[in-house]
Amino acid sequence: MTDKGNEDNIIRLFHVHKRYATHSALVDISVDVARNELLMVTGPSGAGKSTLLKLLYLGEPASEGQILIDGINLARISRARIPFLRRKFGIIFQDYKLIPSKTVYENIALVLEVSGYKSSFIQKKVASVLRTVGMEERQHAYPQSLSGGEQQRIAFARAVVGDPQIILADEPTGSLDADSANIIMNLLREYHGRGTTLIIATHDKAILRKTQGRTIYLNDGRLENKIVNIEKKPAITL
Amino acid sequence: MTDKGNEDNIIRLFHVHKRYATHSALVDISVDVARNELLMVTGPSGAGKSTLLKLLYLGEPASEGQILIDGINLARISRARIPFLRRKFGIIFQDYKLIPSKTVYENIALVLEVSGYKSSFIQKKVASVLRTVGMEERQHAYPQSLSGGEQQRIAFARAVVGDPQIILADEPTGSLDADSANIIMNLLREYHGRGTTLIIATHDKAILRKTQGRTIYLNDGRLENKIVNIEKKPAITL
Amino acid sequence: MKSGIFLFFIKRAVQDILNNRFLNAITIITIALSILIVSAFGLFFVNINDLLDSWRKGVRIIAYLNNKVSQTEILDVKKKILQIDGVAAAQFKSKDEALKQLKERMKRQAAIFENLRENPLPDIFEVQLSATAQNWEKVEILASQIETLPEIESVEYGQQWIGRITGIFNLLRFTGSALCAVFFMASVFIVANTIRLLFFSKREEFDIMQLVGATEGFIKTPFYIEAILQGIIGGILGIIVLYISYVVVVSNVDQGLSSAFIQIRFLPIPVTLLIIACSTFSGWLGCYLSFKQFLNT
Amino acid sequence: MKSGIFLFFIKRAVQDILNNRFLNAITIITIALSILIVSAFGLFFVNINDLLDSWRKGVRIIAYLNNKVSQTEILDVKKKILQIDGVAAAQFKSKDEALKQLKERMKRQAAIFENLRENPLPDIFEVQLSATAQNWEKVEILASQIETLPEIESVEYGQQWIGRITGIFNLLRFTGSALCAVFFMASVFIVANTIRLLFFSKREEFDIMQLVGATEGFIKTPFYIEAILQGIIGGILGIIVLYISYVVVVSNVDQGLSSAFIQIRFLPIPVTLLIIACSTFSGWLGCYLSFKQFLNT
Ligand SMILES: Nc1ncnc2c1ncn2[C@@H]1O[C@H](COP(=O)(O)OP(=O)(O)OP(=O)(O)O)[C@@H](O)[C@H]1O
Ligand SMILES: Nc1ncnc2c1ncn2[C@@H]1O[C@H](COP(=O)(O)OP(=O)(O)OP(=O)(O)O)[C@@H](O)[C@H]1O
Ligand SMILES: [Mg+2]
Ligand SMILES: [Mg+2]
Repeated sequence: MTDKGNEDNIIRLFHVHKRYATHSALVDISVDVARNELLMVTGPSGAGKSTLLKLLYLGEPASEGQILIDGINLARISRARIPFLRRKFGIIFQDYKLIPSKTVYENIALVLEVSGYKSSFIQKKVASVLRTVGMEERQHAYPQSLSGGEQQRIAFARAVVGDPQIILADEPTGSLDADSANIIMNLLREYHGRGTTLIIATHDKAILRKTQGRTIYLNDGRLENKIVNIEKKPAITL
Repeated sequence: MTDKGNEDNIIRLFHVHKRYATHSALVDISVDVARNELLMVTGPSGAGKSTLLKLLYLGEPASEGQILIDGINLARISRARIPFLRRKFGIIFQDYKLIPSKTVYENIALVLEVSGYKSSFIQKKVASVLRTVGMEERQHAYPQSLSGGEQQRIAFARAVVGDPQIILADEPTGSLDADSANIIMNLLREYHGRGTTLIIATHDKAILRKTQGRTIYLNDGRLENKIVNIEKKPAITL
Repeated sequence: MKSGIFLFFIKRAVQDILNNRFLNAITIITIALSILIVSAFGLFFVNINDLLDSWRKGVRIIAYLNNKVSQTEILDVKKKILQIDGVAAAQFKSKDEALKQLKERMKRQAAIFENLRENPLPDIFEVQLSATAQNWEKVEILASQIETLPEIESVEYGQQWIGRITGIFNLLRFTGSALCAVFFMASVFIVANTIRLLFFSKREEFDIMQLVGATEGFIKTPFYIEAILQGIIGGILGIIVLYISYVVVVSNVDQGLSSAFIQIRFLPIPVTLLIIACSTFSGWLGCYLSFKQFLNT
Repeated sequence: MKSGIFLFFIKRAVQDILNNRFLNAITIITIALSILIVSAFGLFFVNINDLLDSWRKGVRIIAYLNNKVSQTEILDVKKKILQIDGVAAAQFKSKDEALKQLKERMKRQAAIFENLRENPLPDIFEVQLSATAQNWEKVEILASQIETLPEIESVEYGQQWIGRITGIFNLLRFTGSALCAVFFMASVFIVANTIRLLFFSKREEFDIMQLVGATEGFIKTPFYIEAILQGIIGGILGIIVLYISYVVVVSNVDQGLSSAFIQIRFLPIPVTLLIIACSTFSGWLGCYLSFKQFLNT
């Protein structure tokens, strides 16, 4: 499956455009993400951060350009392969996307059931991930009865429970207080340490400052790579 | 309607409890909010901030204790009066609560239609509030096609379009980058300057630091009033 | 002012139908189908009824006059018969006429009549019954009433035939009406349930509207209008489809039925209107039940 | 392994039904109602058919033998008649028997027969027709075939009566079958539409499951099971309600119908099973259409 020449780049975008009926959300984006890289995507509201992530897991098709995930060209992937592509990813959606008719436990277990794991394994795994986000007592609650931050922690738990190759985290701490946010960010860094490729879309300055890794800056759908790096590097050394 | 003795307290809570089937979300909360006060509510994830706001607009009934809004006892209000109570409030919900089948324009106009304003007035008013949040070009878009931050700005626009007496803002800048957040916060302060009572639930340290006003700290459903004030006051003077 | 608000509500209802075209199309089709079922059965039942009626019209009582009644007394007898409640008409037939008819009817056995020296048949009255009297019990009572007249020797009526027909009549009427009622109720519930399923996807919208200060009337009115519109549109569609099928069926069947004595007719206008009214009511009911369930904050 | 997965899917389906009790109850009730409509009409139609059949059984051809046929030839004639295609039975009736019966039938005109010197009636055969031959055209052909036999003087059959009955038969059969078809299709669509409305509220769930890597099979299977379960449960419920109504109606009607010659029967088991199968199919169809629409990512 892996393309030899680019073995170290798990994600490659070549001149990717994303156009909606009324306007462009992404214009000519070319980015490579190395295996086990930690990439941060930032930019103002509506810049295209979420859209960029969406293209990677085929939440939407790109309008133009090529996207390679682990050597697979997304433009040419067969419909039947899409679920398997998506299992490479663990995604924290900006709006959580928890299934309202399933309990917290069921929402998280779903990811493992989908891949056909044994139920005894699923039980252990879900319990452990719920413990790490401090939500084990609420496992039988439905998402609507959780606070915003609790939902976000469940979204995190679901994203990581399958030990994915790539974690896409869209504003993963937007609803969390500083302490909870730190816990989540530390967990993400831990996964990164274990070899997971990590892409975090955020505009939280604190996270950008505190997290080691490359940052790309989107503005109005365009990549403004260099400017950000200059702006940020000193922030880290502060 | 106004209770003479407490004319200056538009919101009063006496020993309010909120219990859900499995646990308590609020325990023995007593707070008064003066007319035109700016009150900030903070606390960790799941502390009960959103629940506290919910009780004020009767999104849920309190389990125990008394709540007075502008002299009206919420425990005794007749069903028919509830809509009129709610029109006193402009609410930015943590999860936005935009109607998915209505466009941005329709979502905002709804607040004015509900109160029976003329359609020419509604048009002007909605256009102007859309302009202040920088979303006038997207007025015919549906909420799902907006970015997280854009949705939050629409939620803000809807909350303020009716010039409410009280604005309840639940994490009003959680999905916004620093610049947009500043714009929103400045707009909120402007409304405050014009006499609106403002309650902001947030765990964003930057906002807490930059915003003048009383802050109450919730933890596990309990008020820990003094501790916060001590912790915060110096932060403002920094 | 008031009419302005109402116009606004109608606008919102129509807009909502247009915004949710798929769901509304499915709802309207479902309504149309259940109305089609009810009205098709109604049509069937009405025509079966016509058929039975046309048969029942044939039921008559034959009253045989005794020999002593003279030509002049006949008008008196007729008057007496006509005075009996339930008698619609009475037609005199002389013994000669009767014999002629009998000969005709029994062509094959005509030999029997060749050796007759005199006409052994009596004069008769053929008594037709009014519509209300056309059931078995009534016919029996009438017959015995006629028989008590001194000028009448005896009466005859197709006892067994009437018994049969009456039994079948009753059965058909009973089960037909029962079916109509069942179909009707089923349709009302199908329509109402469909509207409930449709509005289930609106819960969130209802909730949000309540939270921004909408009164119940403000929320409900457009949805009532929507549900009622769907009921009307679905009902009319159902009736139109039925009418088209009716025209097609009738034009194909009537040739093969040229020998038959019945004419297939469409549902009478009042019934049609009643059906559409019921469809509308069902829409309203579905809306009512939905709100009863969803708006309890 | 495979059966384990399937069990898991069934568990998920049942759980989903329980989680969405209200929606599923409404769906199942709607399905039950439309199945009730179809099967109630089916029951009605089956019994009307029985009734018509029992009348039609009465159609027979009377063959009058000519005077020259001797007592010994009669068996030959019977054989010849029975050889004709479409004849089910032939019963000889001597002229004396015929006269006796005639006298009985015409009690009122009995005076006619008192003056007879000899029996003017012919011997006859009453010919019964096989089921397939019981329509007007066939009866005419058969009658003329019988008439060509040298021993037969003439034949008689209730021409007008058969004509009438045949026309009505055809009409009833035609419209009844058409109605059955319409009701059936309407029910399939109502069930399918109901399932579609039900699954419309699941769009979000489908989407999310796709996003976390569920294959289409994984998503669809439990919902197919759910839809099929609903179809089965709704179908069985509909049939049960019909059966209960049937028992109630029959026990009430049969007294008033003691004089009638027909027995109301329930739908035959195979038809019942077919109806439930169709209900199941409709559930499947609704699910299929839903997925066709919602899963196009
Ligand atoms: N389905 C869609 N149809 C039309 N426009 C869309 C759609 N999805 C996104 N957009 C637009 O594309 C632009 C980029 O959206 P995106 O969600 O990627 O922004 P973002 O960088 O994630 O912003 P935020 O920080 O507010 O979440 C926005 O202007 C948004 O309105
Ligand atoms: N409908 C409900 N049923 C049961 N528990 C609920 C319900 N709504 C809220 N809770 C619980 O009440 C507690 C307080 O919730 P609340 O939403 O007020 O927290 P919060 O302070 O707003 O947190 P966050 O910062 O994460 O939004 C949480 O533990 C939450 O799970
Ligand atoms: Mg985003
Ligand atoms: Mg909250």
